[in-house]
Amino acid sequence: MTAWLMSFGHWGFIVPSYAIFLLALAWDAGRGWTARNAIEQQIRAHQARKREVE
Amino acid sequence: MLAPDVHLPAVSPPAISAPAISPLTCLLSVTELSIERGGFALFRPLSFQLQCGSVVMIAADNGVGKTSLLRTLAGLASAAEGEFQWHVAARELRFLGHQPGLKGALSLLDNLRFWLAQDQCGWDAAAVEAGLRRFNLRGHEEQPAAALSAGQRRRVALLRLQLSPGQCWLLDEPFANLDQHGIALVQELIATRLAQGGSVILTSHGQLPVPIAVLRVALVAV
Amino acid sequence: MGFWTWLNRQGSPPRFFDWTKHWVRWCWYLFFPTLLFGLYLALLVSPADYLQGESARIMHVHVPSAWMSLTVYFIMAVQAVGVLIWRLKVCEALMLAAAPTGAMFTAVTLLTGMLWGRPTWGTYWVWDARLTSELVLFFMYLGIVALAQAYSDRRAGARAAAVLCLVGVVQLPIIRYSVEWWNTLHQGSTIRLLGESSIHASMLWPLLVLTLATKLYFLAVWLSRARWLIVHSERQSAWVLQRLGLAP
Amino acid sequence: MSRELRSVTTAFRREIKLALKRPADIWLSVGFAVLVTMLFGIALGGSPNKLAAAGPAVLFTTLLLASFLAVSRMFAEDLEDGSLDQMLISPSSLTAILYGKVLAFWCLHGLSLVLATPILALLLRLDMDQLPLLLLTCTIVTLGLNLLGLVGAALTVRLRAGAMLLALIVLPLMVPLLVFGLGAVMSASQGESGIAGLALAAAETLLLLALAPAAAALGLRITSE
Repeated sequence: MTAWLMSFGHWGFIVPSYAIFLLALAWDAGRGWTARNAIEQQIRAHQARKREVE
Repeated sequence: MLAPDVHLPAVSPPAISAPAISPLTCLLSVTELSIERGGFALFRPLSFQLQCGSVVMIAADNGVGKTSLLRTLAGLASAAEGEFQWHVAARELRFLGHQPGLKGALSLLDNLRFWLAQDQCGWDAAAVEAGLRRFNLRGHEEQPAAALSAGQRRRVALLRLQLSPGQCWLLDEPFANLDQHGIALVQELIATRLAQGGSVILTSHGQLPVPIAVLRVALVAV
Repeated sequence: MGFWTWLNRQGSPPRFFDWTKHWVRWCWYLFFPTLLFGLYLALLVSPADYLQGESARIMHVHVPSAWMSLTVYFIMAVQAVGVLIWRLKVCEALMLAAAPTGAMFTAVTLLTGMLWGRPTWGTYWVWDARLTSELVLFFMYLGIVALAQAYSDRRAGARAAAVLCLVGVVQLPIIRYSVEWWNTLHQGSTIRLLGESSIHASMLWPLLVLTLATKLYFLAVWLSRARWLIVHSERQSAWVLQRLGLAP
Repeated sequence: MSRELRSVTTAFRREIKLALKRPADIWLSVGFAVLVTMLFGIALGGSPNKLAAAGPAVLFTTLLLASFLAVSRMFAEDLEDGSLDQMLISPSSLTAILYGKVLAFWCLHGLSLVLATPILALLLRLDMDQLPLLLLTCTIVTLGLNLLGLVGAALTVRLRAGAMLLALIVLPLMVPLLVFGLGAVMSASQGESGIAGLALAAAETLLLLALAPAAAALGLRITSE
């Protein structure tokens, strides 16, 4: 794997670094977003159940 | 100390009419207290006052959170809403939970010695001697606490309460699985404590087995 | 109305939920152009470093992440004080919301550090003082996140994590110093990964722009995660239902 | 004697008396240290120079793991038999009780590891004229490790899977002690006096002595439910 990266010279290491940086940013923001939806979903479902019970 | 063979007089409680809220005698005021477990309130918000020299009984069936409430009042847990205010120093509180807190490997006397040292009150050999006789624990002094029965362990914890009494006792189901003699012991202990101006908060899930006038506070499950 | 009462009122969950909505939106709007401009500067405009050649460009990503991994830890420590002393729900949410992003920035620092080390030193992992302390910091983040989630009572978990965070923040400078002292003891002073050699002005700009980008990113992700942690912990209360349009 | 000091000595005497009734725990942690050293000895024993180079590192890592292992059971028994509640609500301050507890724990587990250090040094073929410095460094480092372990144990006492979490919490914080102790021994073996590392380790341990019991008391109090 390293040889393959080396074949691109320095750019073989620069591009993965920036890719990791951007992907990590996107991944963390994504996790935040899915957590947000999960919480909202849970609250709506709970309220719906509660309304059915009443 | 009541002579052991005298029949326990029915202790006439201080008149508990509508409690006059005078800050002097009020040891604890609880306003709209409720406890959360897993994000859900356990019982409806609660308010009561603990007067000096009186007993408050927290009645609730199992699982409604009476132990959590007692631990919260003792400062061992954190309440969710509402607040409670002690008008007595934290060092005056004594808590007796399901586990008496005895070190199994140490002997009964060692446990008592370390307890009383930790409670920062002196070691009065005569009182200890009398207490051991009164709680018929004589002969078990050097036994490791692990060898004692549950009832005996409970009595050691009660003896400790008698030897280093604080202003307010928080007892979690003190009458649970006690024999007739044990119940009489607990009642006498509470009676003497009240007479000396202390106060007690105890939890129980049914009727008290003894006639103690109490301010009954019921926990209503949400 | 004194400043403190205003600040305290801002800290109340419903108000916090409302005013941070605008912050989050503005942070995202500002983040994307800053990031693009920073990448443009870092990759295309700034010249290759005379010593390390092109691979020095990794510095423009590695250094901002390293700074962020430390900044986030100190922000968490500040929130931890609020959690322990005033037991504010908002502080608990803010502290726990920052931990994943801090761990992410530390991981990025480690990975880009390894990718930078390969061409310059010939090996991916070097027990260089900076990389080692970043690795320790990464485990400190994991420790805080794991401890906060280990408690069934979410608020007790936040308080336990706050204690660990404060003990950690006291130990952090000592860890960094001990690792650097250990390195100088071992091989004399190695070439420092973050070369303090005179950074040419044109190299400085991309670094600053990308650092600003990471700050904006952090604010956006941090506040939005904190908002919804607050909503989750207050999911019983009326203001949550009202905000979600579920008011009975 | 002031009230605080009396609570410290009370807790100290209780822990010592308790441990003497059950000496197995001490032998377990010493045995674990010797066993781990034996494994490294077998692995590296083949080439003496490799063993000589890695010797101090193996010794300190073993000390760290052994004291971490011992510390994970520190509060477990108190939680089970209810004495943790009595400590939390007792008139004597919780921090004083924890000082007594951790100093007793160090005297039992820490110093027993230090007494075992000559055997470990022998197995790892370290040169023996550095033994005094090694023993002094281990004494200081084990106290620091136990203090850190106290904070970790306090934060994880009420958790079921607490032991694994304790490792994740405490081991990163033990890096300075490991590095300072190792630095003292390594610089001594290179001829300079090992005072620098020793002083740094002592400074770290003193800081922990001031910080750890208070942090552990706070940890116990706010996570109790």
